[in-house]
Amino acid sequence: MQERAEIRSKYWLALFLVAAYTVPFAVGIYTENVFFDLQWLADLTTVILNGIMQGGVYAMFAVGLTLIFGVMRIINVAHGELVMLGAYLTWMFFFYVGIDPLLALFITLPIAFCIGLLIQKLLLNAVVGGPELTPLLITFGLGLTIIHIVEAIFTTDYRTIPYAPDALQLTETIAVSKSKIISFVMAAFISLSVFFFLKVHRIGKAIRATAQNADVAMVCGINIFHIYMITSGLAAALAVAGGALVSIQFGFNPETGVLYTLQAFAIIVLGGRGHYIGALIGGVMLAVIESLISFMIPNGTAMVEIASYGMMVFVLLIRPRGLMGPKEN
Amino acid sequence: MAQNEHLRNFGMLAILIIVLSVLPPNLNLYQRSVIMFTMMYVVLALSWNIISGYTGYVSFGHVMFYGIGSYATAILVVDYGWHWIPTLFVGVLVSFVISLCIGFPVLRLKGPYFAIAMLGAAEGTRVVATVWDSFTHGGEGIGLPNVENSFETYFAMLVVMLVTIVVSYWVGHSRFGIRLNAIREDEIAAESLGINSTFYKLSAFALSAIFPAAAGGIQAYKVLYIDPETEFFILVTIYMKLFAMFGGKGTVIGPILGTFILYIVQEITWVKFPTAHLIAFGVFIVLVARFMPRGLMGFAIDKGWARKGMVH
Amino acid sequence: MALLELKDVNAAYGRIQILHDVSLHVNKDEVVAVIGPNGAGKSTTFKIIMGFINYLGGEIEFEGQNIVGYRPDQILGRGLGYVPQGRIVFNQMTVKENLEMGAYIERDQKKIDEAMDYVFTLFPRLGERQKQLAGTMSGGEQQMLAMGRALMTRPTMIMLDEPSLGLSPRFVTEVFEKIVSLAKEGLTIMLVEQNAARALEISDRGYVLELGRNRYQGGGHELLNNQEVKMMYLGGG
Amino acid sequence: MKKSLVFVLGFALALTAAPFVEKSHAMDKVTLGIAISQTGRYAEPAGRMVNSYKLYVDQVNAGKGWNGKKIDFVILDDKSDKQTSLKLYEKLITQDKVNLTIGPYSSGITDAVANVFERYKYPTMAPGASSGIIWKKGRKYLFNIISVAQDYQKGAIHIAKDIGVKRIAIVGEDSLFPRQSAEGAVAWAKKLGLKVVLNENYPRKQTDFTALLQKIKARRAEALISNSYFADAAAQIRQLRELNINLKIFAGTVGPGLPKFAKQLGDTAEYVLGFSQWEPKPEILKRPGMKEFIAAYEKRYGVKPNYHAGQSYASLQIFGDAVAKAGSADRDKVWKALRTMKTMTIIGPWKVDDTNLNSHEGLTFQILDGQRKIVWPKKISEVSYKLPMPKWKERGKN
Repeated sequence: MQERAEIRSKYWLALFLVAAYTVPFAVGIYTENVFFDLQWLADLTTVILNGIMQGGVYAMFAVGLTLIFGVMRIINVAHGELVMLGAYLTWMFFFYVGIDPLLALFITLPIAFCIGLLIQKLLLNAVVGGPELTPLLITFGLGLTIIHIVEAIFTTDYRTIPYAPDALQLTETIAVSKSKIISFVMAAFISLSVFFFLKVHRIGKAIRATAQNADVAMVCGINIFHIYMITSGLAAALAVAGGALVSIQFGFNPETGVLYTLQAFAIIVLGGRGHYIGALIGGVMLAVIESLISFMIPNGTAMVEIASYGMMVFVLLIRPRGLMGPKEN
Repeated sequence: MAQNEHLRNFGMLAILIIVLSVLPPNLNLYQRSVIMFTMMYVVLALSWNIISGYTGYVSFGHVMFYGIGSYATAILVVDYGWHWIPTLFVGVLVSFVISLCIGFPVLRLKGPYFAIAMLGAAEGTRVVATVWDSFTHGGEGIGLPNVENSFETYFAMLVVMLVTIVVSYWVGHSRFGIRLNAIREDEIAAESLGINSTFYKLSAFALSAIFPAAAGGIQAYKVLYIDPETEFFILVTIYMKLFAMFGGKGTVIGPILGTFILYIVQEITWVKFPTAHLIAFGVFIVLVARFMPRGLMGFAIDKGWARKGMVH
Repeated sequence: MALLELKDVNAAYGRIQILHDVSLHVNKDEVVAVIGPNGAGKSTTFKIIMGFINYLGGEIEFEGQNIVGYRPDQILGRGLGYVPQGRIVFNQMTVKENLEMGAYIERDQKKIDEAMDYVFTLFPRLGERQKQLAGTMSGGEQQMLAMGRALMTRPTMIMLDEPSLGLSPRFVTEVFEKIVSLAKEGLTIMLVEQNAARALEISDRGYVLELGRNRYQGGGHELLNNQEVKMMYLGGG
Repeated sequence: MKKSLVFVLGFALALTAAPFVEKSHAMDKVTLGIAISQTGRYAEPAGRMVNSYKLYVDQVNAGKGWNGKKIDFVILDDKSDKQTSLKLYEKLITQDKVNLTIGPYSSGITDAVANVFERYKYPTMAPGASSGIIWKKGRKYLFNIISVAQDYQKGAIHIAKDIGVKRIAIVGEDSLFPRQSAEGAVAWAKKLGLKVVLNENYPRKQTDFTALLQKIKARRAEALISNSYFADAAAQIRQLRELNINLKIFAGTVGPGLPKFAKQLGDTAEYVLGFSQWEPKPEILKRPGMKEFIAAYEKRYGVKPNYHAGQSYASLQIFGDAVAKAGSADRDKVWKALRTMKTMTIIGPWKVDDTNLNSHEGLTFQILDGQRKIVWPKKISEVSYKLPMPKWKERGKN
């Protein structure tokens, strides 16, 4: 019985996703936004390619959120604020010290790791396993504090980092932005490094073990509070790395973090909460569908957010486990 | 609970009504506005409390119903020429129906998933309000005809607040409330005792959705200009939560007290310290959540200042 | 001197007190069984030793030193291993990774390898399935894995919580055989069992708990032959 | 127990009382009240306006004052939020009892609070609002200063027509001002016979325009009319480059006018058209008092004033003249003076029509060599525009 419901929900999810990806095309054809010529196909390819690369970056910071969730069952609402903080750190090193945004990662990531560690130690360690409202509120308050401190220092001005602004012409008609390619490669590299760390390293394995069963991890001699702190540190580092990669592509101001939090939510729900690879796939899928909607539906850019929220709510309803998440008991 | 205790509580309520009713003519416009908005947040905090305080289903998207209410009022007044009072009932009705439609699937989700789903639903509604140009005027917003309305809105909000308080009190003291509490403590156990948890959750959810709609409608008529960004502002949900939590969730007095204190502290501080106030606000949320999760009333009960029965 | 000693221990889940003045001790090289009906506080006794639940009072000493307030990893570091009830393994990890986790506090790779070899000789089936995901193994194999995992640090004493619960008869026999052979190697063992008769048979001494209080204690066979114990806990005369 | 409860309630009551202490102002001063965004999304442009206000008030107070009375300037922060702004103006008017008020920043907030000015008959200058719709609601007390949003793209579309562009795409943020600007752009395009191949809005936090720009390319648009603020305009021009999409014209509204636009984008910002109400170029615009204002502003704040600074300074100049003409700061007299008078400010002449609209004409500039050069209207142009924009590949690498 359980098994069959399980399989059925999988089919429903597949059906939902297929429908979600077909809708933009259908609406596009209906509203004459789809042209059947080579030029248009090239444009479509460009949009999808850009979407995939965008998704890589989204996925990277979503992975941080999914790690925290997996290990502690906490939803860190301040995750996006850490992304924003990462963008500002990168910007500071770029403008005041003159360090290349990518090289700056060597400095910003350790800083981020320590920030994550401290947040966990001072605020969250005591509330893991308690009522879920408490960490939600704590991280929310933390996010608000970060936003307004950054605002007090940097004002609400939008900032950008001019970095590799040119296009890479793949074919006659398909062009991809260089900064996106660099970001995507970096994001893939960082995500995969963390993935291998989790797979191979002793502490990485302990993180996975704690995620599966914290009590048993404890009797194995794992100090789960250390693990919590390391996880938070890693998640913060991923968020800040995400921020760095976002900062070389887009403008940012203290309020942009909220958007990334919501995006990361949608991604981890789609991919399956607590599932690492799921988050990576979810990130790319979400970014691609956003691009398709924006490209083919009239006034589509305004509806992009519906895609994220709609997908999030529907996936939660159809199959709370998402694409690859573990079964809930 | 003892009969005289009910009497005493209603006595306190009566005093509140009298004080709030005789005040307005002696106040200037700004003062009336401050009290009106305070009452509005009392309504919001108490409504949030009905679903999240009693059943433990923490909603991160209650601003949705507030926004629906304000849009109902604005659209009906501007595009259909209605008088503003009947529009409140339409807003309430729409909110009620939507809360049932959304609540039925979403309330199956547990804990943080419910919270996220509600957040998504609220943000989704905001986008719909932005995109559905022909009906909601999109991001341009809706301006209502200009009239002096501070007395009307004040008393309308007072009435809504009283209804909310009475309903909350009833929820807190009835079998209905006891069953909601049972669901909060252990839903599976509650079901095994024969409590139809879906029915109770859904009822609580719908109850908690209608008052914000009325409050939103009055607010729209008071502000006379609405747009999706402000009507579906996520911070409104956060205020609801914070005020209720600060006072003590799962109680009736708690959210009222929490709102009165916090809202007015905020009113004083932001004028003087615009940025510092917002930082302090964030820190304050963290501290309340971390060290005072049961709020002022919980604290008072622990200290023996207030009896448990009084607040439940 | 007793290796592990509990004196008048009181403990609670949240606000509900479960243990009332429980006292027991385990000497070195002994096998001690704790039996009793459901809700007697058997597993709770283990959990309070490992520091999982609220401590209200009493003394808990291991090797003559107080271990109250220590974290599980610190207690394990002192040489007290614990196999929780319900053969919980890390489902998404391989057999080998599970064992590696068992040796988490051991930093010396050589010692880990040795311990791994030791576990594989003890449980050859685990050796054959090193790469298999633990979640895909049978219940008995998972119990072996859980025990093997607890042995990875080569503790001086091990606590087994319901090792035979829910296993097929073949595996129940195997588990008890392993316990006996471990005891022979000089490992001190304390176990909680539903299958009280079987547990007492292999034990040097036993304790009977009821409603969170000490009820009887004595040698394994002594309890086995005690009429009252037989009546109440061993399924009739 | 009772004592403590009484204490808590007393404390709450004391707090409640705090906002209800009314202020009274000295009669020998004119109090000028404003609630404007010092925090939140509008903090940046609003901050420049605040700079100008402070400069003006200090200058007047150092001199003769308004009719010999010093100005008492009350400034509050609306957090870029409508509800807050509304409450704060109510506070300024009914609690602080200021003599005159100045409007907030942004069309949206102004539209919301204008009702209060009407109700209390407070003549109010609105240098922070440009959407014409605000004045189409029969308001009598809110005074427009600057050119309305519908005319922001007028120059750009005329230029497009001049260089032979036929297909234009119009995009903009989904809020009051950009939509008004888009409405104007559509109307001008229709008038001049250009085909609008795309007219879309995007949400205000949008940062990724890749798909939208690709869509514009797919529609074969030759010019992009972007009704945008800073962040979106910067992102769009940058992403056009990143996608190697070559258009003949890119015209922004508010964004390119900010000094940081050219500074942050470098050569990507070249050839972009933008709209400005005013530029700090006294030798071309030749408005009286301009030079002195620019010098004083630059001395005090270290940067040249932009048009936000200019128009807000002008708004106080108008108020000053009105008070002088009325002979006192009496609101009714000031209002009558404002309705009928004609005056000159640093941004140009000011006189309102029946609907309180001033017919200020803005200007269109182009960023050339990192500088904003006025290119339209012709009669005040500094240089002639360099369009169509060269292809990205052909631009000199520096």
